Amino acid sequence: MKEININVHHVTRVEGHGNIVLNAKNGNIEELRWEVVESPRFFEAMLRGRRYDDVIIIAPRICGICSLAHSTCSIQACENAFGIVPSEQTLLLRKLLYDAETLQSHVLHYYFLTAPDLLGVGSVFPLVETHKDVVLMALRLKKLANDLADIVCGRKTHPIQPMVDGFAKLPKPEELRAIQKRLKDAMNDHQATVELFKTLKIPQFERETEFIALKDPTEYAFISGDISSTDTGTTPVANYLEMTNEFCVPHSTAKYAKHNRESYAVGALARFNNNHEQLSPRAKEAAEELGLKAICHNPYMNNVAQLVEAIYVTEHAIDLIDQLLARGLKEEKPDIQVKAGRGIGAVEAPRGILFHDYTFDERGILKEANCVIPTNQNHNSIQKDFEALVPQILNKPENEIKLLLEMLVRAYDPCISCSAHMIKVEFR
Amino acid sequence: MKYEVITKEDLPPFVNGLLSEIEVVGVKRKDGKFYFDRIESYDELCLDYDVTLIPPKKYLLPPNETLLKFSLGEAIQVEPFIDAAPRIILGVHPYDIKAIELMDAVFSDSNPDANYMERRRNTVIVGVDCRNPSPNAFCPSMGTATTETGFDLMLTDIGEQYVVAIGSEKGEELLKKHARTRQATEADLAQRKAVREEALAKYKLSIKAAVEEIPELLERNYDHPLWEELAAKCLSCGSCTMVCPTCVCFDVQDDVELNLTGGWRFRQWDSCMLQGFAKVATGENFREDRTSRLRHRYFRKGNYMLKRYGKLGCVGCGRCIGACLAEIASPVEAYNRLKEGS
Amino acid sequence: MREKESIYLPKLAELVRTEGLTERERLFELKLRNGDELGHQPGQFVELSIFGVGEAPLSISSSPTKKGSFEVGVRAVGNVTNALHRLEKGATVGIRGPFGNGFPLDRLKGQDVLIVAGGIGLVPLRSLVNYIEDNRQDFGRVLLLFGCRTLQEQLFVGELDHWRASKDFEYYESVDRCEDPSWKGQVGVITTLFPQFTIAPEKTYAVIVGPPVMYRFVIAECKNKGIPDDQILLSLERRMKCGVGKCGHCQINNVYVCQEGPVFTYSELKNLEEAI
Amino acid sequence: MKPRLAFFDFTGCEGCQLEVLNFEQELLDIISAADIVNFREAMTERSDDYDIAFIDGAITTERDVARIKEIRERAKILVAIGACACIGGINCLKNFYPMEEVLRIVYGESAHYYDTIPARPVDAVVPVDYYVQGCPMTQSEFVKVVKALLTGKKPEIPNYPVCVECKMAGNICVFEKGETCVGPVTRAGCNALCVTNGRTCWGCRGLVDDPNTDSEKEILAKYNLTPEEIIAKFRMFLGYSEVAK
Ligand SMILES: Cc1cc2nc3c(=O)[nH]c(=O)nc-3n(C[C@H](O)[C@H](O)[C@H](O)COP(=O)(O)OP(=O)(O)OC[C@H]3O[C@@H](n4cnc5c(N)ncnc54)[C@H](O)[C@@H]3O)c2cc1C
Ligand code: SF4
Ligand code: SF4
Ligand code: SF4
Repeated sequence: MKEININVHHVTRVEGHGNIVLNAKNGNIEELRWEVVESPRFFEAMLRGRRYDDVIIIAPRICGICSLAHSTCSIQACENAFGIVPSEQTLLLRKLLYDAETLQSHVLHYYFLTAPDLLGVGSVFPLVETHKDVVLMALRLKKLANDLADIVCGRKTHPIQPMVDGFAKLPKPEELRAIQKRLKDAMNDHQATVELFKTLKIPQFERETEFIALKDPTEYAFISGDISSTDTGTTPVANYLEMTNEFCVPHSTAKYAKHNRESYAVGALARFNNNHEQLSPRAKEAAEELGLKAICHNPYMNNVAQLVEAIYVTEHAIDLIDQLLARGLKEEKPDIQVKAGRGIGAVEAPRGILFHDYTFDERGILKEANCVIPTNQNHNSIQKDFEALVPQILNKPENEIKLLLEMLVRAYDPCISCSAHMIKVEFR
Repeated sequence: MKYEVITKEDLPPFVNGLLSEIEVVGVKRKDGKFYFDRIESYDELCLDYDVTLIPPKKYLLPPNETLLKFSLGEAIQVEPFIDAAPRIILGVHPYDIKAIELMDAVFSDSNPDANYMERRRNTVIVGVDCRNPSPNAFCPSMGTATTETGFDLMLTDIGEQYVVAIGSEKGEELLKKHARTRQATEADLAQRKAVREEALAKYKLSIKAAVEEIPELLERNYDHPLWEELAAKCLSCGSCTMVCPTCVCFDVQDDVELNLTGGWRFRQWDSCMLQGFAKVATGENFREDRTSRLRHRYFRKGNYMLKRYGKLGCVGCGRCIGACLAEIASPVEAYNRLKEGS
Repeated sequence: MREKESIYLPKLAELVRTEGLTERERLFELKLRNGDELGHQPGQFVELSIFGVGEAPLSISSSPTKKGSFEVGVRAVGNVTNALHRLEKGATVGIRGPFGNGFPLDRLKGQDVLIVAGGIGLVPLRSLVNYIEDNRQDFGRVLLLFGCRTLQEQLFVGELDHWRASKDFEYYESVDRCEDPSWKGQVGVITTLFPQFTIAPEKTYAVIVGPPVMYRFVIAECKNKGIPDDQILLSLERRMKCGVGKCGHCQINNVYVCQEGPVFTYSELKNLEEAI
Repeated sequence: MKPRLAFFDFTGCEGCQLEVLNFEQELLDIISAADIVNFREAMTERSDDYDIAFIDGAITTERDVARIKEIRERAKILVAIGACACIGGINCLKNFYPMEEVLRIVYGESAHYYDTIPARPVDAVVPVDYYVQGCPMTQSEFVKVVKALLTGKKPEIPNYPVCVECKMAGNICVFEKGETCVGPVTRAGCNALCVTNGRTCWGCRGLVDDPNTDSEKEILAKYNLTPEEIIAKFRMFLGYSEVAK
């Protein structure tokens, strides 16, 4: 019988560095591992001793791809610690920037990182020749998301304008109006993407598991609500440690997590599985057209869930802009009374639920930080998926096995630099 | 000179009339500071201000301006590029008008600069006398608190109305076309004079030397230890020159389209305070140390410009004083130190 | 007054010939595409554009007596100069100018001329030497002094041979260092040539072009020989962007090198603190 | 022959590679003028045959040291992109904790497994030809460097402080609002983006050559920053430079 030796050193088209190791002999799996090998960065140590207003600038540098999520989460943790309730305008703007974040990340992920697999090429670059219109559409959608982020954040990566209790600069009404028009036009591109997805062959594989995401009774949750599990229902954010139960494994510089079962999953699919009823009609329609039904246990369908969410956030942003324009934008000075204490921020990063947990002293200097990263929570799930999937495909050619494993990793949209950055340093 | 009077009620229709015809730039307020920007209606306009962040020079010598466009490849083609859309600058203080006169001298001298000249010709300057000067200003010392030249129209707020001095035919035409005015009386003009004198009393800084003395005062003190003392703190940040209405030095560079089909040549503000200003390709830097750069700025303002263009290179707006974090850019302090020391 | 056209608009010129001079210097022969003569004086310079790269001031190295085209000799040191070195025959560049005052031919005529070139300073001076050669009867004695660091850095070797042999000139040369045993000439800095000749200082004009460090020493030698300050002429180099007295880069105190210079008398310069 | 470009990431947030993918028309122009042969964040193919290597991320492990040396050997031109690669950036914050102690506390017995050394910029290990500063890298400067590489020109990168562009942008200086800024010693090229967008300059583009940091420190002290706060300010991005020591 054949011998399989797969060693994918640094999986490509994912954020950060991870390896896949599979050794099988005569149908026996001898070694099967998902390894995270990112250089550790000691972020919790880096944040220590910094004032809160530096913390919110340093924290987004955990990850360039979800910097807006880290920024929002970090700001929320500070506000939570100081007992600040931001104004309605601030919340609306924050949701708007969050729509930009989700759209930007999802479009990048399914067009630039995943689509090449499904179209049988190694990257988006050759598609410029073969699928020019698709590439132009992807660039257009990405630019739209980036421009929206620019308007609200001052930059598309590592935001400038968002601050604790407010924004350093407000978008101009004419900018909002112009981008709203483009958001409306983008619905056509989304529809075209749906059509394209219908033609792609998404691998069929299921493993029953638990899905965890934020849940808010008022809307499809991204930056508010409680923690919700498809197994156990909701619990307040303050109890996040009970949900995440992080633990270390020797072959990884990142931490792993588990809750009710041996593993759980977070991300677009987890959000869809928990909150699908709150999607907009068009997003629901797209889900149906693409055969995505809750509760879906095929991890490869995460990309479809991302597309559904991209449609949702586009409509949501259009709606938010209407609200902002109707209220009129006013300069608001942040009102920050620093005090000692602990605060937790929780948001849905594009790739799943994210927590920042800070403790400050009375001068607003950070004493302690703990950040739980979505990808950390998914590592274990990836490993368990591997273990369930490999026996089913062991008879396939080695290339194909390798591709399926890589695609699985990519489907999770892992953000490995994020996860490795959070090695906790304890000081005596 | 002819003088008219316009009431404060009649001013908005005048400005809005101008707006219907041509782009108008005026002074706006931002966080307690003032800046020139395009206005869409009279309501945005602020006529009682102390000083703007950046002088109106940005409309005559833009911070970044394309000079040429060219195509690359087999047959190279070049053409000049001049953006000189007509515009009114409304609410320019006398010292800034004096500075524009100096810019006119620089850019019309021997090799007239078409980009500047074309724009200047298409710019109408409506001045306004400064009633509440900035705490850093020292215009009376420089003889620039008021001006009788350099504007098309000049407004002076005399209470319920403005006296309008008519400085050009173009100004007169615009006033006739868009404003309801009456001829100024002796009494109006007397009041104008009084208002101007009242403002003079509000300036806080003054140079202890007479204007005529400054060039020579500097010349005598080329090697004065003051320059080194100040330069030790200098950040070489260029702020003093960026905000100065009489600083007009620029750098020129080429840029190309990424697909290399063409490109453009542009100029942008440069500053003699910056480290590389006088550095040449072989590495030689003709003003390598901060002291020589700092001294050059002071001398250019207080001596060289006069020798070349017959006008001093400082109009006493005090912007540099406010802009310099190291607190070393003040012409008043420098001249006074030299004066005291000599 | 209405300007006829942008002072920043170059005329197009064709590169008709290039020739390597040394490892770092090349000669470029250029022709204006519209057929015009450049119409320059020795000692003037042009602003040469390579579109997309930039513009650089370069002395005109050929004499105005040479018609139809003109030459520049260029050391590759930065963006424009390196790009120029990469260009091939037939390429298009932009030319503005001639700019600057040039050597004061009116004052030189009828007088003795002492030409002192250090290294690449020969590039502009070649224009004067060639001019003098073509109008030899207009000038008195003409002494040529050339110095460079090594033999490999000698420019215009063919022309040097010609001048060395020519009766029109009194020729002196030196190299700072030399390991080549076949070199029979002077070894040492250029000032070591001065003891080798005598001059009539009151009717001699010294014309000096070289690197900044050279000036102080050569001026001292000229003064030593009794040449009056206003008969010592120097060409200065400064950073330049516009060449037309606007950009401010070439200022030496109150003087613009591109306008009042690049050629100055020593009497003009000695009171300019930043000049030498 | 089209130049062959390769992108390599070291320790960082990958925001700089993302900024490359965030180009729109420019990205199409770049791929028509050059061949991208290595870009892990975006492509599967890898090649060891390249002309120009773009490096993002700081050097923080012995493995990194070996790898960057190898890349330098192969590349004709090496460009550092982003604060981590150009100046060490945020990563250097960890340098102020004793490395061995940190490792021992965190990993105890298995400390030897984790390979970590004080963070440093690329040019602390191998020579760098060009820099694209910023956190994330300034996109316009990246384009400038690419154009320069395509035309054989040395990119004209500002060697003057952010204040120059800040004034050109017509901003009110943050010191006037009672806040503080390291713009006066930080290399311009970003159009004073952070100040223009309502914040302050944090120094992510590195120091200018010959910065007057003594004067800057005096100014910060004059605006009531304690010596610790001043150091903290410089450590944010400039942890690798003398001024933060
Ligand atoms: C009047 C005059 C005549 C000159 N004649 C010659 C000559 O005949 N042959 C020759 O090889 N060199 C000459 N030079 C020097 C030549 O101008 C510089 O070597 C050239 O500008 C370098 O440009 P670059 O783009 O290659 O270098 P970079 O370092 O890329 O310079 C960028 C820009 O800075 C300016 N600059 C840099 N160095 C100088 C400099 N030394 N002088 C003036 N501007 C500079 C130019 O605008 C240049 O384009 C002369 C300089 C002057 C002022
Ligand atoms: S030197 Fe200073 S005071 Fe004088 S004009 Fe310039 S900015 Fe104003
Ligand atoms: S004098 Fe002041 S404003 Fe001018 S460069 Fe020096 S520090 Fe900057
Ligand atoms: S805000 Fe910062 S960068 Fe801008 S002028 Fe002030 S000190 Fe300089």
